[in-house]
Amino acid sequence: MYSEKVMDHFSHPRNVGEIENADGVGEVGNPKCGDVMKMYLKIDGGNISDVKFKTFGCGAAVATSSIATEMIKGKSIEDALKLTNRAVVEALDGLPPVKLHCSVLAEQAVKAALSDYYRKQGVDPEPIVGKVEDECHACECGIE
Amino acid sequence: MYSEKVMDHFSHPRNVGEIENADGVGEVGNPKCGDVMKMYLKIDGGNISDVKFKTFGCGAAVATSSIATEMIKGKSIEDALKLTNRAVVEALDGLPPVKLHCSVLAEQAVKAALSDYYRKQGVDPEPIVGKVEDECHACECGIE
Amino acid sequence: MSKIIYVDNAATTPVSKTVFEAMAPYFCELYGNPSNANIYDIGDTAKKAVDKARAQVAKAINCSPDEVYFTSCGSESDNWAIKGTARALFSKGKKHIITTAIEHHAVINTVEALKKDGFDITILPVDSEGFVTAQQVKDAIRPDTALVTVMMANNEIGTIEPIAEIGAVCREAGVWFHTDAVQAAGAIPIDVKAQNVDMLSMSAHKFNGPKGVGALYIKKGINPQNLIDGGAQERRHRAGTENVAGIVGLGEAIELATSGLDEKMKQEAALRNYVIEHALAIEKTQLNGPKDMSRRLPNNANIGFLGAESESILLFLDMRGICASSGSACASSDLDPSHVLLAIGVPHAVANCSLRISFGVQNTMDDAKTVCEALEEYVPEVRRRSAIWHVNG
Amino acid sequence: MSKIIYVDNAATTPVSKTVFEAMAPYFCELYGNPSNANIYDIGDTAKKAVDKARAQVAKAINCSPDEVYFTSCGSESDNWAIKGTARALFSKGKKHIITTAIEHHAVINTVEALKKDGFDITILPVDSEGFVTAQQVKDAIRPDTALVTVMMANNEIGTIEPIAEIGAVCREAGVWFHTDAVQAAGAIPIDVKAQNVDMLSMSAHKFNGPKGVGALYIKKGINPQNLIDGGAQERRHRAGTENVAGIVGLGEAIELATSGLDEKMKQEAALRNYVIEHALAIEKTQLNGPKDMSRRLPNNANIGFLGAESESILLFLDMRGICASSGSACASSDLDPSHVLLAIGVPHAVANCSLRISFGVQNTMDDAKTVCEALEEYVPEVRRRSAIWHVNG
Ligand SMILES: Cc1ncc(COP(=O)(O)O)c(C=O)c1O
Ligand SMILES: Cc1ncc(COP(=O)(O)O)c(C=O)c1O
Repeated sequence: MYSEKVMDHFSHPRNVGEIENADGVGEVGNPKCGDVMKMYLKIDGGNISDVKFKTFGCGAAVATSSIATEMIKGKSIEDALKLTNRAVVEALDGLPPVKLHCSVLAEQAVKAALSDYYRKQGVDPEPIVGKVEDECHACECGIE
Repeated sequence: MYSEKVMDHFSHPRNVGEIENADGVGEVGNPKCGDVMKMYLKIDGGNISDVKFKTFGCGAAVATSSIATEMIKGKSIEDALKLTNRAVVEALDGLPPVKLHCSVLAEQAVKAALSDYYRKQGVDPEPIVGKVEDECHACECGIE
Repeated sequence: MSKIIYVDNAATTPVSKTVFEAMAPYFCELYGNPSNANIYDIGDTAKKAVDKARAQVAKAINCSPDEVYFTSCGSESDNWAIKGTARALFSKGKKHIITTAIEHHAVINTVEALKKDGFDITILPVDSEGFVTAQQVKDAIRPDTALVTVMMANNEIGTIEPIAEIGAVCREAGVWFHTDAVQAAGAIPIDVKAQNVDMLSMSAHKFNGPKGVGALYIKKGINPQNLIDGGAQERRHRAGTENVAGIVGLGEAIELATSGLDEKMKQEAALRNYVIEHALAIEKTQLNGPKDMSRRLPNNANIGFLGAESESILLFLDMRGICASSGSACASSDLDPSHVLLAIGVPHAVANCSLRISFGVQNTMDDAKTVCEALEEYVPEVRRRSAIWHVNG
Repeated sequence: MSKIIYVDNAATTPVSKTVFEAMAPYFCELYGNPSNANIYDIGDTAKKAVDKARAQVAKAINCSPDEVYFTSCGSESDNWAIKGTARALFSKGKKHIITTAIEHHAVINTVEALKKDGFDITILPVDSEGFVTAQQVKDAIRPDTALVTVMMANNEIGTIEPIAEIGAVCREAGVWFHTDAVQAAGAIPIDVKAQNVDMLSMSAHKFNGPKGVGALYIKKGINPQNLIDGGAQERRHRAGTENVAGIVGLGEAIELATSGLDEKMKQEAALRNYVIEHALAIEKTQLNGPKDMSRRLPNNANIGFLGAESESILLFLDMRGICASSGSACASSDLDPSHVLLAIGVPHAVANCSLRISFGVQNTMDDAKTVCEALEEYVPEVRRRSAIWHVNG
């Protein structure tokens, strides 16, 4: 069963919504797998001034996206890029083993949004952000 | 479980013992199979004036021998020869299926004793008594 | 937490008080081993209790008591029937097994295991409501067919298969016919004679009996190999000291369920119909499984809420004390979507948005109303945060 | 009937009050399906209960919890270990199985079934007290040996086999080693690591737990095929909705039995020794099984009363409320004499005169005394009417 922290973020997710004219938008996952995360970033002077998300998925998917937005909001891009799925899991006081892939997805969602931001700036994101697994290879659903 | 009648004959068997200088003695069964019945007859003028038995065996074996002695005591040899295993079972208000062979053994014990009587008289018992299965072929123990 | 509203009766059911009271003495007091029945009293008491339960099962499905074998669960019954048949008939050159695409894992994974051992498996497709037909079975039967196994009723979408017709086809072809009636037993009428069934699996915990005890009906003359060899229990066909308390529970539970079956079915159908009607009133929502309610388990509703992932809905329901599920319980350590929903053509994304509500004797119309109120509240909330709601909605 | 004196604990045992109380809530209240643990609370409660029991078993035999699999009985555990190994290793050309002449039917009949499927079986003879040696096992192992299965303790004559030594021989040869510890678990100390065991069977009802639940320890890296395929329960190795109450009962019972094991063993040994001493004081009476009490189950006495058929003695004992038996319970629908007694060289006629008295935690020295008084009274009575007493006597 989920930790209280997970249930808190699931029942009261922070930063749900969309940002119109966002500076970066990332979407990872796949409705086939049962998890889709979409993340919207507003970036001012290298800082993440606003972030919103929408997630189709299980409790863990919602909670990991929610806490990830909290963890990067107001931070510099550099700090946001340091967000690891492990940090997400820790911040939520743990996840059941079968749900660990959700934290990977949250990390990837942030990175996908930042990649989009760089692309919009005309910068190749890969050297900075790395490769983003936007097709949910992290999950074990076996569907491609 | 056994009927009350069986338990009565088991706990208070009638006619237990031996008859010295019996007119006919029959033994059937086999300690390997777990059942040996020995029957002693005293015969006066074609009637069974006394009968005793000793049985090594289960509750049903003891009860069938006991009731068989009751059923033939005081009867003519002819009547005793009519004793069937079915009559023994009925007189005991039934036996568990796995124990039916004990009633066969009781019938055979009476016949074996009568055969012995005839043999002692110099008469071939087979035409009168029939074949006696003194080796417990009736049981299903599978040991020969 | 406030009162629990348990509407996951297809997963398992509470043991009814009457059943528990019947079982209770067999733990600490009447603990005899039924195999010692000829020797002492408490053994005899245990044996009589097992005999009674056997008669109760026989009456419930219209067979003879000596055609009933107790097992440890529905899965064991399925494995025994299927592997036992396969191994019994293999030497006669029969190595083909026919089943359907919507069987429970206890059947699917068992035929899959046999496939590895060299058996040929035909998996019949089902229509958009989960039905197979007797004709499909007839067309699939081959000279080397050992077994046809088709479930009586589906655990996820409630489809009631045409068992009597399929059974008739099998009997005509001389092929053994097994049906997994784990969801059907205690839920709808069963008559193995009229339905031409050779082997039938059931599991006590699906009809308010205890977990860990099941039964397999095996028609006289049908001889699957033993799955569990050993002592002389169950007329030498299923070894192991009898689970006396469990067997007593199964017997009482099946008698309770089937003696009041009409009543039970009417009550459950009323709740099911209420939930289906109200859930479908929510926008972009679909019913999975049969639309014809007479061909659907009286207790089963399975509904897809597009754009609202099912676990999220379930978590909200749980906060209100409502226990439901997204499909088969024993698959829920899996993350894969339901093979049953995929088999009837439900897209992955909708399969991931589907809930199963399954009622039991203990449920009331108030429960159904609370469930619907909760769905009306939470489905929009889950969609509000959903990344794909705008896509579909 | 007056008070019952139950001294047939090798057949089955009463569920202890503590164990029953631990189980009871899992029938009507905490009835959740452990597979729904992530979805709602009562599912989670059920899962935690199963996890706790797994840890209790692991602690009792010194393994890791994820090496413990719950089953429905000792027979299922034996069948799984043996058939599962046979089928897993067959394709690797391993088709030889080694066992002993005094195994329980759950092992004997299982290897016999495999024999029909083309496996080679070596049945090791035992000495006059029922012992096999590691050397015998070593000599019997061949390149194609798939499995050695030797029981930890015998259910009829209490022989405790040299499991650690046999295990060492198997490990050296790279052969999987299973032990049927159904009589040993909860009766004597077990340490699967120290004893070099790869698979171990136990059954709750032998140590004051409920009937219908057992466990199989499978060492990590040992991979027998599944016996019961289906859902994802037991980490995909044993399908079927978990018998939660039963599993809770097994866990509590093994913890209770092993936490006070020294005490329990001392108490039972005192009663056993008393009965053996007094029974042997009756003329023409013999002890079957080990004379060295340290190599004999603390609760087991098996005595042959020459000329006095055992069922007759048992019936008299039953009239006094004493429940004992003549051997293995699950064979008692058979009329055959015990294969164990025959294997140690007891003649048929004496085997038919042998009684097993097996004590449990609930027995007292008063019980042992009553049993002996009854034997002193009834053995002569049975002999008085015996057709073969004069022969032997
Ligand atoms: C040594 C031994 N193995 C296996 C079994 C079978 O156990 P169960 O009856 O729980 O299947 C028993 C007892 O019946 C036994 O004593
Ligand atoms: C249709 C069907 N078959 C088989 C099973 C397996 O039953 P059990 O869990 O008792 O093994 C279930 C339920 O789990 C089921 O719904």
